[in-house]
Amino acid sequence: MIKKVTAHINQNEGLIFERSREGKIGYSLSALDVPAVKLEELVDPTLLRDDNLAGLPQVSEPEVVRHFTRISTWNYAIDLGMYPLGSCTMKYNPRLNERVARIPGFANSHPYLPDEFAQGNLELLWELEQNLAEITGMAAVSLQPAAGAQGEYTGLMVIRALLESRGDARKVVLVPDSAHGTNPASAHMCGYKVLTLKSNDQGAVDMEGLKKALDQHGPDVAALMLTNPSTLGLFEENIEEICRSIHEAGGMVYMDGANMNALVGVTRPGDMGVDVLHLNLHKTFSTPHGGGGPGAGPIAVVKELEPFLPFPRVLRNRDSNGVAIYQLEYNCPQSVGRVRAWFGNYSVLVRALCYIKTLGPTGLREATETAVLNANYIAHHLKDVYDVAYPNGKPMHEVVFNDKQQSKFGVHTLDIAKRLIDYGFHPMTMYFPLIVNGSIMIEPTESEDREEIDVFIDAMKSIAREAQETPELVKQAPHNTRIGRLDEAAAARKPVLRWKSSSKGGNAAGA
Amino acid sequence: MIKKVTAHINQNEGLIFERSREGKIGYSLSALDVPAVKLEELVDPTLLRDDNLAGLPQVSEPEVVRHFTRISTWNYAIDLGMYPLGSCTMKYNPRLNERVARIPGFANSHPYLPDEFAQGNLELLWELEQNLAEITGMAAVSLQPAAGAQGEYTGLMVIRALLESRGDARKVVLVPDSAHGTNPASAHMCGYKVLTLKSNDQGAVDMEGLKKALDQHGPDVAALMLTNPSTLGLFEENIEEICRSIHEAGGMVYMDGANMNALVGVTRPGDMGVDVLHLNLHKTFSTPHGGGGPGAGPIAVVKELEPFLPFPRVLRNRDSNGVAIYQLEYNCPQSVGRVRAWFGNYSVLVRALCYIKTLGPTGLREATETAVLNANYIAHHLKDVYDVAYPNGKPMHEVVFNDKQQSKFGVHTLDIAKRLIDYGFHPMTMYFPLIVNGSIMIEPTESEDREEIDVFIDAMKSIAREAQETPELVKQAPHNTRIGRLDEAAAARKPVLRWKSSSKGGNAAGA
Amino acid sequence: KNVWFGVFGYWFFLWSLNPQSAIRNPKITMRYIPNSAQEREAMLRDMGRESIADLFTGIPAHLQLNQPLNLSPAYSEQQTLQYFNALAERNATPTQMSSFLGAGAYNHFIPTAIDSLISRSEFLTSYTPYQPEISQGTLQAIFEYQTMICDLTGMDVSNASLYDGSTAAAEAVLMASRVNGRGKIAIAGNLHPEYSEVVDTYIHHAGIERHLIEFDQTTGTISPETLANLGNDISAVVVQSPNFFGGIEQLQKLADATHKAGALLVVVVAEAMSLTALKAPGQCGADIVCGEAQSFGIPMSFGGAYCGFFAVREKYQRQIPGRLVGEAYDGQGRKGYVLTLATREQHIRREKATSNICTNQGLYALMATVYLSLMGREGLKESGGQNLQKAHYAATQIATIDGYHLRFGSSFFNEFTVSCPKPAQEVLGKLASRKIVGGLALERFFPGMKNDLLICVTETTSKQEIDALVEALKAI
Amino acid sequence: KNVWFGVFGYWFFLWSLNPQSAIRNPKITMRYIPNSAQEREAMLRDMGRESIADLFTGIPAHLQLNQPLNLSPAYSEQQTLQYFNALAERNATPTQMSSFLGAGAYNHFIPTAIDSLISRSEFLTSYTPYQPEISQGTLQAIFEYQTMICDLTGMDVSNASLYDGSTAAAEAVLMASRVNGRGKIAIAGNLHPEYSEVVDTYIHHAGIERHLIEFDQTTGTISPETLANLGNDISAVVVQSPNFFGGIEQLQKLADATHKAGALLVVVVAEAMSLTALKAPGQCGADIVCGEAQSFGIPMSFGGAYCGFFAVREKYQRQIPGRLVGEAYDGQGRKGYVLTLATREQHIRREKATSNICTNQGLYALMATVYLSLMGREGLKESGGQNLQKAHYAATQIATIDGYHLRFGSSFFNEFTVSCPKPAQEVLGKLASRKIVGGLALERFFPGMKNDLLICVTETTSKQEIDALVEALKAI
Ligand SMILES: Cc1ncc(COP(=O)(O)O)c(C=O)c1O
Ligand SMILES: Cc1ncc(COP(=O)(O)O)c(C=O)c1O
Repeated sequence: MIKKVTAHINQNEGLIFERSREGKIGYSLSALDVPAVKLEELVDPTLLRDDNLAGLPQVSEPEVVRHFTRISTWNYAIDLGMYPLGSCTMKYNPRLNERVARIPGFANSHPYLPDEFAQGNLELLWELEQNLAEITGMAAVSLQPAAGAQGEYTGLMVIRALLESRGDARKVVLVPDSAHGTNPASAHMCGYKVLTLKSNDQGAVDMEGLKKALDQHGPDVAALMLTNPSTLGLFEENIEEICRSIHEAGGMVYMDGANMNALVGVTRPGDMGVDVLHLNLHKTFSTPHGGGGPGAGPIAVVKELEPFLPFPRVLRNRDSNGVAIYQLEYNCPQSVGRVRAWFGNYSVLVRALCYIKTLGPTGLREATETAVLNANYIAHHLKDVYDVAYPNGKPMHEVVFNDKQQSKFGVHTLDIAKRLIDYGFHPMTMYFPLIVNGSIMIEPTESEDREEIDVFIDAMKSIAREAQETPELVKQAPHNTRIGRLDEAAAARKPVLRWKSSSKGGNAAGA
Repeated sequence: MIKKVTAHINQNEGLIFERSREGKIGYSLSALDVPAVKLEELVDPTLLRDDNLAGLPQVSEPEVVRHFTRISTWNYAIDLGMYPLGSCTMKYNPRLNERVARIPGFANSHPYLPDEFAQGNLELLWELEQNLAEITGMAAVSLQPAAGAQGEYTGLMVIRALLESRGDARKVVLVPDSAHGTNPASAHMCGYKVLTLKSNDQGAVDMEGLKKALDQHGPDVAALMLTNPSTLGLFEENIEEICRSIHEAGGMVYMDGANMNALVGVTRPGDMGVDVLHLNLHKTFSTPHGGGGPGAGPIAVVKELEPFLPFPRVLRNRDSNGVAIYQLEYNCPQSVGRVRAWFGNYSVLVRALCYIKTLGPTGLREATETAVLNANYIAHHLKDVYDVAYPNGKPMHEVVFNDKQQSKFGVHTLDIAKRLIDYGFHPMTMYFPLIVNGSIMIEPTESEDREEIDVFIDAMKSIAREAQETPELVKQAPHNTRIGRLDEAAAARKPVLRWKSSSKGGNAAGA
Repeated sequence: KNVWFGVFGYWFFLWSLNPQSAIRNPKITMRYIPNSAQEREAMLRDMGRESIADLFTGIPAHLQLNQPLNLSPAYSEQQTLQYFNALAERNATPTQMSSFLGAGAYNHFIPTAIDSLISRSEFLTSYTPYQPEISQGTLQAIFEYQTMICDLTGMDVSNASLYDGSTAAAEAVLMASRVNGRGKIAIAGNLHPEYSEVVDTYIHHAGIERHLIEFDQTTGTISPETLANLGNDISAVVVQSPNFFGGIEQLQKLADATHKAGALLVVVVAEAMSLTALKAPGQCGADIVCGEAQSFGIPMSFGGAYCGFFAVREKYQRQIPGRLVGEAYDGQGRKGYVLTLATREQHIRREKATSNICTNQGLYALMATVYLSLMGREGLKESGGQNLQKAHYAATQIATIDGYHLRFGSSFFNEFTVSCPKPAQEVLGKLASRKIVGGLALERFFPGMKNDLLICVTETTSKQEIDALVEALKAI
Repeated sequence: KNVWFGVFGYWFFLWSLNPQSAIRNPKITMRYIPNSAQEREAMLRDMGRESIADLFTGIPAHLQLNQPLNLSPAYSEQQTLQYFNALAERNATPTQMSSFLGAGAYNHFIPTAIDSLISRSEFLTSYTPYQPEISQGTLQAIFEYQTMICDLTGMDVSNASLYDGSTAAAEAVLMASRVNGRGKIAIAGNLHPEYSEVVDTYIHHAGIERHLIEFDQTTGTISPETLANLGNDISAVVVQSPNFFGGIEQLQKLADATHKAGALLVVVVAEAMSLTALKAPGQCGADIVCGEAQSFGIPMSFGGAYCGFFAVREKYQRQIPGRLVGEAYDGQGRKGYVLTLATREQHIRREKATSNICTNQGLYALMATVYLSLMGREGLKESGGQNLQKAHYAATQIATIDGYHLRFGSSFFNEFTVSCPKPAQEVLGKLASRKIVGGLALERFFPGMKNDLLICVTETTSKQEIDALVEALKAI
């Protein structure tokens, strides 16, 4: 039985453009206080816009508020319920972080303020770097990367720069077949040839395969990109040996830190032999996902790699009274360069530091432990109903099942995911990692209470029963949403990617 | 056809108490920084609490956020759609007002700050008083009353104080039968006998009846309480004559200003002969209704009544440089006294001034004109489908119908109201004023766009059709909400007014 | 931030206000009004009307304004923010001057999540929940509020809020008189003076007479003996605990004496935080417990809006003023909440209603509910304990200063009265120049207490601030 | 507010941090973690596990930390606010010092309603909309965003956002090379230097070579003649308009010259507000238009998070990096929106993806969408016009000062370059002591431009501020 949701009226709403009417306004600017001059007299008229901005809507403020409020109610959100999205660490986004990020001294500060007028910002950056270095056990941090993928890209460039500085122009990056798609994509952007490593029957790095790859390509292997815990939620037990063999082959170890929520406060990549890793602050450090960003993907590196980090770096000096003075250093001759303008997604960085300060060392560990506990609890209660992908593994912050049992009745992972919606949950991550057929990847995070988790377990069990008894019910799901499964294939065939005044509104009146 | 809403999943949620578990916390206070001493050593132990606050819940912050976010989604709101609530003026609540009310200099200021440290607050109060005096055409304003009803009560006391100061202890207040319930209730609290005036066949004050009442009770009539426009949305065309006759009889005219949204910038009660009126800032001046308050009900009075206003008053003086200095005056010997602690619902007053400053004289009039236009537009389009209560009247900001046509099919106002919910609207005001049988009172305000109004008109027409064709459909409404009509009679018979740990949760799992 | 700096910013702002900002394209609508001038024309045409003026013919022409209101022209959004920021800069807040003011408005810590939740459109912009099918969010929250107030006060039934603590006290007096038909009320002399003034206002026209109960000059509290000879015309005894001087009253003894005279005991609580540490008045025999819930997550905001609470014994539930939410079931047996016992209210009872109150403090009751949920049992105990301990630390320190001593001997929660060696007003003036708002000089309400200062210390007051106050008192 | 005052407040705060705050009842859980210690014990028992440590046996014991991380102990909520407020006080904001900084980050007015809307849980705390049935809010908003970006740039297809303007420029370069397989890129010398640096980083390992297009020393713009002899190995010409010096480029002519060489024209727009007044690059022949949308309602926030936009001609839609939202229909024919053309992306294409970008700037694209909706056609025109007029007023006034003149002769929008009679850095230092941040000294990026100052004036800059700057320049 569905316990978690009930159907209720929900407002329709067209596109904002469909509300547009001549003469409506939603803004108010102060009147021009300098002498008004026609623009044509100030600027070469051929350079001026002549389409009257016809495509932009004309709407009033109450309508804009209503428009976005209404459409917001079509979304699921963390504040509405659990997001069992494996690999995504959808944890609670503290309101305190939001408030702090909006403090005018942060939000209204210009990135080109002279250092002496931005001491607060610079100290904040410095402090966050120190904190992340301690958490990861690494020597230095760059906060510049805007998200995990850019962190990967930057990290690989840093490795490449070190190797090149040694005159060692290696060309290959090893990527396990279980890796996230951004790993090979980033390696490729960094000019590397990607060599896929097959996982062993435990879903871990196959030590034989690794050895073989190194035997074959050793001198050309720049790096191994490893996710730890792996995308199966399993700790790489051989991590030290892996690092050792890569190092022996003259390569570096890049760790995808997307799963750091399993490790913070318990163990540190720096202690394992990892050379570079990125963190997803929008996962582990609770900054809101915002329907797709912004995130932040700082990288942490060992001492040897520090000179190659993106510039500028933040330095702390002391004046003659011993007072700390923070300073941006642009003179970084070995740096890989900039990967974006200015210093990173600053407003996200502020939130992350706020989170760290709020939890402190004890709270950070408590979060990790609880995240792992919750995942194990789910694994324990679902293991008889869904096949665990790698049943001998010790799940950490997430657990991966497959749809083998359900497939017998023609019900696949996608169907289970969609049926979860009817049960009031966001679907789990599906079909990732690619090495698991019909992967069902569940990460509860520490933000869920046992009751919500129990309801989730019941829902999953109930769906398993339905798969057997009423498979069509599952295959047609969701049934209780304002819109059903959309034909994505048709959408991709003839993409309509923008509104045109001739087209009809969506999600709107008459839907 | 229902165009405005679609059914969609909506989260269930129990009572906050049902989430309570030992050891959960949702707060964080700084550690005690003075030497810790047992409370029993500081305070007579028999005075200390000994129940461990057992009734209060123990929950974490994410759960509190999720709890209130979920239950919020069960509410209708202005930001989701039109509220055709006659007499309630549910207009758009500007976000700017909210921001301004939260400025720390306002929100964190203590009411006993010495005047010199509260000049901003005092000037704000003074400025709002001046603005409201200008808008109403009155001489002086008190911002103290917390809502309309308290404004009525205060206004009547002011009248009574004036009369008593003349040695004229009158005992009767005339209240039209169309008045809001708070009018007689306030008069009663002020120690007056309420004499109900029957309205004439136009819904207006019956001049004959008034004359008769004055002939009979004249010397004992302290005041007439008049709503203008009346609760039928009609301007009292005889307002001047009414005021004159009351004045001639030695009484005063109190105007219920709940309907000022029909008048602001167009006409002023002070120019009509009114002696006192209250304003509902949470109606006319856009402060949010908040699911039932807070409001603010300032009163505006003629010069003669000023000495009787509640104390303290805000005064403006000038220092030797001509700089304005604001000051609280407590020495008001003729004052009726205080009607509440401090100076009124200050945070609401801030919002109201923000609204006035934002609209300015032109915007205020534009709002009034548009509100009246929108109501007339609805009246025009529905007049053939629903019977207008007083068809000869000229509706201003609201229009009142009755359910006579629909009653023929057994469908009554309540049913129409509930059916509107299925159509995605909040119901209109019903069964008020009492003089209209099955009253259907509709006030769109200026905040609605034509399209929303047209959808509303269509919905009302459609319901009228349904009343005829499928009356049961209407009588069983609403059909699309997470909960149906509740048995209010049973609820009142055996009231359950609080949760007890033995009772089962509501709106919860299993609903 | 300097308060006086603000003045200049402010004048600068006034000077910068450009009157031209009111000049706007007449075809362009105010941004809060969706229907544009063109749309309005079209609507008029559709209705067969000529002009907007046509719609106003119900108002006699000579009563219609023929010029705009004499108000400042519309401010742009930026100007509006500048204007209000400039005003706000001219107030002192606790981050600028450390403050020891209490006396009915308390600077407690307010968790950030509260504002974010109560700002949700669905709470902020919804109407009074008369339509339960689309108002269950507000209704359930009020039901939770009522439950928490009952638990905190130790009473059976709480209403959905009243305007503030002072009007709650006044309503209690009116209710008591309704209940037992008696015409006299006994009011403690250490009731918050503004509450006392409001009660006076409310009873004035209700034909209720006031009898003052003097407080004991050594303890500052009401001695049970003063109630020994209460007449049987006394409808209720109204006491505040902690009282205005901060002292905790012997409620049980006062209740016993009151009940002996057949009167009701009304306990007023101006500092709701005290309920987290002190015995619930309901446990001490109170018949009505009412007061101010501002301490529960509501900003001080210069005295309002706040949230009056009001709780009674079950037998009085149909006499309670204001709204009540109760459980109800729909046709399918699903539980929900509704406004109930409406027959007490003015909509139906008109002049016979239990009160004239209509709009109450809904959103602020929600604030309190969120606050109490976040703080929870542990947080409230910790907060109450900290208030009590810090206040006692401060009191002890101040009492060691030459010439200063505690005015009264009674137990207190987070406020206490100090006698200074010179007029309290003078002391405050000197503290102000050291950026300390030292408390409230009591002379203003109690002319005999020229040298007495009411000092409040909460969990937000740091030891450093207390120590700085002590140092300052020593130095001046 | 004095920036230096903040320093003391800050040290005071550090001093006041009480290390004891980390001491907490071990049975009491961190407030963000719902499952209490007791509940966790119960869950362990339920699973037949002994302790939490049991769950971590997958991690070799010697790799596990046996002591807490060396970080400051948990701050209370109040301490956290004090800590960050103290930091923030040490930054200068435009309300404290009037600022003429632009150069890629602009101080435009941000309507209040934006933050209130994007703060709704349903937007803020939702995931990337991979599940369209419960993500239509985000999807429709992105579809609206894409439409607005297309309209503003004059292009056919916009993606759902990239990290920022600089990475958008870099992605454009990579895309151009994918499209035509050419290995050289021509980059305008007046491209934002930081964008230029980012492009350099991105092309370094992509095997793309960089060719610099010098700007004209008198106009500051790219003269179309410099493109006359473009080699046919040039994949794309990248120009910025308005360029880094504020000058507007002759895009149509640059497009013609570029296309003649068979290359693509990439137009970078670092000041998106310019699109509201200047001819759309798409109308001038651009093939890719990309840049920074920060000007549309996004706070400056020390350089991020911002919102990179990216728009192309329809024929390139399958080459675009990043996410795209398109229309789709369900089985009942109801229209909705989905993420589409995902086969370009790394989830599916892995190393062959059009980019590695995954998480983008969703919420900030929403901010821009709300901004553009509120401002609308009229507001954007008015804002664009005001920027242009005020900047010209300022430029004219400054040019009248002895020794100061406009460095370049080209048309400009809201930024312009001034040559000072002494080193710009020195001028800025003097202005700073008058509480004016006078702009950006260009020497830092263009060593030859020692005396040149880049000045930005927006609709938020008041005439008084401009006049004060002029007076200050005269005086120093
Ligand atoms: C394992 C893993 N690696 C990398 C990424 C990419 O991170 P981002 O989306 O922040 O670019 C993700 C994000 O989903 C991930 O799950
Ligand atoms: C006509 C009229 N008068 C008085 C009132 C009472 O105002 P309040 O609810 O602010 O006390 C109302 C409120 O609904 C009303 O509509």
